[in-house]
Amino acid sequence: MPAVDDIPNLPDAEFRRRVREWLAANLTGEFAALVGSGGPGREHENIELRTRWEHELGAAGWIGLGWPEAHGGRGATIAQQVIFFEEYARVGGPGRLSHMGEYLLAPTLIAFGTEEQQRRFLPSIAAATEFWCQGYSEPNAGSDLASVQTRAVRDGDVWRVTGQKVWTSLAHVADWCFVLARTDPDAPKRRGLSYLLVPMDQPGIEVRPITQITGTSEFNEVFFDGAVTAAENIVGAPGDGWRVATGTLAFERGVATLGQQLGFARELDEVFAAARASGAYDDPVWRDAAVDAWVGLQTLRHQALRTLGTPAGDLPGVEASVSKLLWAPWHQRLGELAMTAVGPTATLADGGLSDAQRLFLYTRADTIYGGSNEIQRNIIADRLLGRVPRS
Amino acid sequence: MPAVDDIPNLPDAEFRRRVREWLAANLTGEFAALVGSGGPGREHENIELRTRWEHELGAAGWIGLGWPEAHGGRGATIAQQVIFFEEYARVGGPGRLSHMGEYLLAPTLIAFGTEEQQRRFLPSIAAATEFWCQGYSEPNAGSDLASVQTRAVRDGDVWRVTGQKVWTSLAHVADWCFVLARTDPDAPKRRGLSYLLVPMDQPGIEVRPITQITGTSEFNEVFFDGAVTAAENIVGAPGDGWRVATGTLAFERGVATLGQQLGFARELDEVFAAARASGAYDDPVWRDAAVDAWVGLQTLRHQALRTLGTPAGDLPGVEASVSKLLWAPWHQRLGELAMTAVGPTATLADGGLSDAQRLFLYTRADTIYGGSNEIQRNIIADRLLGRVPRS
Amino acid sequence: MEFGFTAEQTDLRDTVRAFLTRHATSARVRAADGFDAELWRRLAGELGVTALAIDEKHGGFGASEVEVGIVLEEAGRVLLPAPYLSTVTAAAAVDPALAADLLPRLADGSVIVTLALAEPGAGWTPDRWACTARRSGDGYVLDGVKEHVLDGAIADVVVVAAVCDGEPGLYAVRAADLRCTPHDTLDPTRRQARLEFEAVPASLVGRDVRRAVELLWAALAVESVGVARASLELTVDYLRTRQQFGVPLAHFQALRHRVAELAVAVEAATSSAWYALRVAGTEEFTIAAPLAKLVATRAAYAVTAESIQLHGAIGFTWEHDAHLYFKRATANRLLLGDEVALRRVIAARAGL
Amino acid sequence: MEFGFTAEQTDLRDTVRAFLTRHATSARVRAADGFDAELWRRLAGELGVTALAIDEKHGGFGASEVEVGIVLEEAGRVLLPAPYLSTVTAAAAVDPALAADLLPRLADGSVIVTLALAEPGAGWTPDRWACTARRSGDGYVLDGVKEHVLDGAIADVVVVAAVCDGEPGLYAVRAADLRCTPHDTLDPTRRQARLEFEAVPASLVGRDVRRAVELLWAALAVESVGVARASLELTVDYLRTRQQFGVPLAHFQALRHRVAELAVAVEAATSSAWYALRVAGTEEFTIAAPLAKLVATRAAYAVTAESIQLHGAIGFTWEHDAHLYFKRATANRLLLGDEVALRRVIAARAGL
Repeated sequence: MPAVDDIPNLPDAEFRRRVREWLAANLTGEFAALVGSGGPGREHENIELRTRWEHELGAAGWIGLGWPEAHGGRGATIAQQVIFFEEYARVGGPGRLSHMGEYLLAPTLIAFGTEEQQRRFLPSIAAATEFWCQGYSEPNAGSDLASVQTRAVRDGDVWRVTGQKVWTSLAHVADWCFVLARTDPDAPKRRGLSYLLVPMDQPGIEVRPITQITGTSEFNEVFFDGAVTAAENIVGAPGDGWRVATGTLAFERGVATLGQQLGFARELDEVFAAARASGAYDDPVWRDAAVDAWVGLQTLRHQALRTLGTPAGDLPGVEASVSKLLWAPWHQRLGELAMTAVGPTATLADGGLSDAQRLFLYTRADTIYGGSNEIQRNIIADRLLGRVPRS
Repeated sequence: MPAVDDIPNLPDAEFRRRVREWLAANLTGEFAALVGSGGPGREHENIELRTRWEHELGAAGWIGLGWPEAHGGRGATIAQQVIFFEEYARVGGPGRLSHMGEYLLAPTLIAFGTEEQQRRFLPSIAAATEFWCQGYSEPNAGSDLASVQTRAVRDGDVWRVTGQKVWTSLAHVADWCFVLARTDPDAPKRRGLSYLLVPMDQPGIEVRPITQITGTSEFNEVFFDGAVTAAENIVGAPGDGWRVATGTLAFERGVATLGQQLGFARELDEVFAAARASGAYDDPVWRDAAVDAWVGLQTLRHQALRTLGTPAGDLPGVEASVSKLLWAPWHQRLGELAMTAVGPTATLADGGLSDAQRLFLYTRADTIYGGSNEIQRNIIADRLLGRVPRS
Repeated sequence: MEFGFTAEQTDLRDTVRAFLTRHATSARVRAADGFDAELWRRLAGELGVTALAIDEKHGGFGASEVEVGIVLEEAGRVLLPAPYLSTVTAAAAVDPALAADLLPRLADGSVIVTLALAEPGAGWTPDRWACTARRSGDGYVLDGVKEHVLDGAIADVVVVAAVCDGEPGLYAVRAADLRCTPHDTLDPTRRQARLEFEAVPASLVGRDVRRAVELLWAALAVESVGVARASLELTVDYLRTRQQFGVPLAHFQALRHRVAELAVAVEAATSSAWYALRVAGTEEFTIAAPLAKLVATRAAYAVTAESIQLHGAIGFTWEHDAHLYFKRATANRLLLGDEVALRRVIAARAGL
Repeated sequence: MEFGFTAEQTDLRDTVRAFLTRHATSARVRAADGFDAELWRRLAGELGVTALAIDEKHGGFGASEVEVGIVLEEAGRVLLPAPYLSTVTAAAAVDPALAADLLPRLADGSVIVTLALAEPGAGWTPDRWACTARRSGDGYVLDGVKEHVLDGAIADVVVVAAVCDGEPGLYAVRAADLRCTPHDTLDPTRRQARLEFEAVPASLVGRDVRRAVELLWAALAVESVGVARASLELTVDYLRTRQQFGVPLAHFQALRHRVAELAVAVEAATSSAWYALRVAGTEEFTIAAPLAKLVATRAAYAVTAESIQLHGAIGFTWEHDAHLYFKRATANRLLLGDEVALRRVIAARAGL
């Protein structure tokens, strides 16, 4: 039984001490300016300095912590991975640039890639010398991966990719993109897709930033116009793309959840602080709602611990959807609570958006990206009630 | 423009005075025992005395108040009908036995019936000498009228009806039932139905009370086993049943809504009183929720007044669904609020259900009968988003 | 009491809607930074909507709150970047007998006037306001600070709530005489300002300070109905056209039911907001106005938030209008008391 | 700390479920009027579930809260009409050093014991309880009134929270010595009683009164998880079989999405309830227990209420079990503090 016997108190004190010491020693000097940057709504900030910071993380072996040692990871326990997240969040470590590669592509390559692909790509992810972005969503597909229309055709030694992706975070800093593309237009929708690894720096690719409701641009549209990649840069066989990509989507919501919650806790603390400053804290009705948010946060943690501590299949199942439907709406309500904590002043934005406003606006996306609430409910309902035709 | 220019203050003081005087003079003596009886969860109480009370109401002309004078009504304005409801509720008038005939069948006969049918049935409804029940819902049809399976076949001078109806309130006191039955099994589902008027006192009909979650029996199953009715007792042509019945369902939620709200107001008052007694009233969080219930009640009233005051088509449209989706969940929440007002004592039921418990349990049905929440949402969505195949 | 609209009122709505549909386009609203002077000039001059509820003897049309409400609702539909709500609430708040100078200029749109009520730290509770008026010669002088003044930076005249010898009153002040700090705002389509007064010359134009708050509540309510209706229509249009899994999103029952519930909320909000306008001349207004503000801003928030969700990724972009409606709804909900505060007001006034 | 179950624990669950599925049928639960003595005798005797968490030296199996929790959850699934929750919380609340007499009889099921905590008007707040104990010879005598005592009318021994010289404690009292008024209850599957004590002989069996409340919170939480899971399964089965508009209800996306949300609530409730049991031996329990009670009873209420709605008319009938689950969920939610009260406890203990 895969028990997580060092959770919840995560008493791997030695590991925690090492993380803390390293962060204390390294998130200093020029990097001190990064504390708190690059989070939700601020992913566009300080890219150059954050790139150098990623190199430091990579050189110290913090990237790919949970990968098997055979693939250049440390084979860290889940608890240790969570400890790293917790400590990183505790010191306000900057938003990561390498996480698409580390948490989405790398597990996919480990599960589905060839040995050559693993050798070619994993080391540069671990060293943060190559960044990745995700090419799934499309203007006419939304959360429905099976409807992807971007085409790829084999042309001698290369694949030629044509189409448009949206909702692509960090595309402007990425060296590579893992792209879901239709390689067999005649096959059933899910069977005609392939999973391609495409270099970003080429004439056939144009990245256009999308300005979000925060007024900033964390996401992009990516236009592929005959973009090329070598024939061997396909993960799985042609036509396997849906299966490979679905596996990756599930990884996205894995162990990172627990670490994420420390960030949530810090945000909730800030909401309480704002309410104390505004007087909302003294309102029993407001406080009741705030305490309920605290209760919800504990439940997120209980859920994550239980999920990690009980057996799961080789590919994560509906637990990931349950987790997303718990945390995303919770986080969105936290954003609303932050606004009522501040009060009418929250309608003002002198000098740009406040933390409360950024939280409020940015959390609107939480229930949309990475599989919307609706998609997650479909997944859970399929499990409980059986699959039926959509609509 | 059909403005309701004497609402909301309903300043028809003369009419109100007449209603009040009549009620004060007549809801006395033996009828005084009826005050507060026969409401939700108590529809089975005091049937005999309530029957005599209905005769009094009929003799005084209070039944069919809003029918055109040509049909034996008084042609009362909407405001006057509301005033009657308000005053009736104010004195705690008993739950009505004649309302199925008065508010469901009579408008249907006036809209779709023959002159003979109007002459035969309207006077006995107005005099309360014949009571009616509604034969729509079936075990395998639920809210889906088009799926009705009860069959009727023409046999010489009569229709022979076979099938089962459920959710039939007051079937055990009714003299007649208006039944939706399938007369053409080969026609498209909505086209094969007919609207029949069937006498209840015959060997082919068996009424079995259904015990509800309150432990009481307001509703019944009605079994038709070759029950007969004269050939002329069909409203509209054979095959018109769906159209006729749909019209009647809409009437159900008409002007009665406004009067109903005075009952709601009295219930809310009682909830506040219970909270004062238990101390819940002193809890700002409870009181905030209770005030929101009060706000909701005002909104129900505003909605009803606006609906009455703005033009509607010949057959009510989605306004009825909007109204149902406002009042039924509101009433259900009031039931929940009543329980928290009482506190843990609300888990005890010495001497039977308390008013709070009865409200709490009975309101579970509000969102189911008379077109469930789901059906109402379908109706509104059809209007806004266009009809699509169900599921 | 009427609950419907006369043919003239329906004509007014059609005229205003046609004008705004044509001129208050998304591009123009976005470019206006909260105030499109040309749009305002034509609304006041060509359409004369600033004059609607002002008495004929003061240069107005002598219509009612209903006509003003129609324009406010239409203004909400397009997130009108012009001070209509500000001027009509100010016009309604002043006492005509005291403001005979001001009203004709309000009617012809030659001055922009706004109400200055809330104060830093004291919010929307009149009892806690500290702004004072002192007699000085024929008139008064004002001292204090006002916050969250809608359209405060573009107003020519500000109607300020202040206390003189323990008596609350409304005082007109020339914008040129006070210190104005314009705010950036979450809602980019309506700006606010902070105003500071130091011995600023003022004239008494009204006495009913509480009614001024109620008028703002009711105006924000009916405007929010417009916001909610437009946002719902935008969403419905999107669901009917956008395809997913091979069919329009409008085919998905889970989304259909949510849209139905939004429509119910909008209907209820419409009823409560318009009820408040219908009873604006009665004692009932003291409860109906905060209730309308609560119900309508809650509905507008629910609709505009769900609109983003139902639009998916595109709803989260700056270029799509969904966020503009969401931000206006958010601002209208937080300004002048949030839901909890309004319930306290209602409970106190209704004796609950 | 473990979050999974051992093979032995899974076996225990299977055994209990098989037994209860076979014997605690709906018909039998309905006929029991809150107590099926035969079922109880076999549960204690054949299955030995009363002995699970009691130390071996007191005749138990020396297992943990986890094993008890498994049985409680299964008991919740069938609305077990037997005093399992009462006895195991009483057994866990007493101090083994003081209750060495009682524990072996609790272990073998020869006595039914329940906790008597709440008082009329004072509810579940220990600080407000007025029941007193006085020394008398070797032992104590008790005076006071307790309310909402679960299974109070069938208990042989009652463990009563009382104050002696300012010190709270738990005192065992023989049922034969006190005055018991059985209540009819909204939830017909678990009865309550009011108990009155006048100089009733008592013996001190524990000191931690607050922990007694926490144990009841946690037990109600995990039982409510069972209630919620069974009700959800009932609903899912119904939706998969019941046809409407020519297809099973399970095809309707609006219903599918609601069921998915219910499943999410049940998962969260399971996690929080079991977390509380896992930390029952630590300081964290003081917060985890009320939190679990809040989260699990809220989920059970949501599921059982939606279950009636999703069943439609049949869900509103007495003959269908939907209402039994709904009533148990309602009772569990209102007893021992509702959500608002629990949030106050949590806020105070967590320093929020």
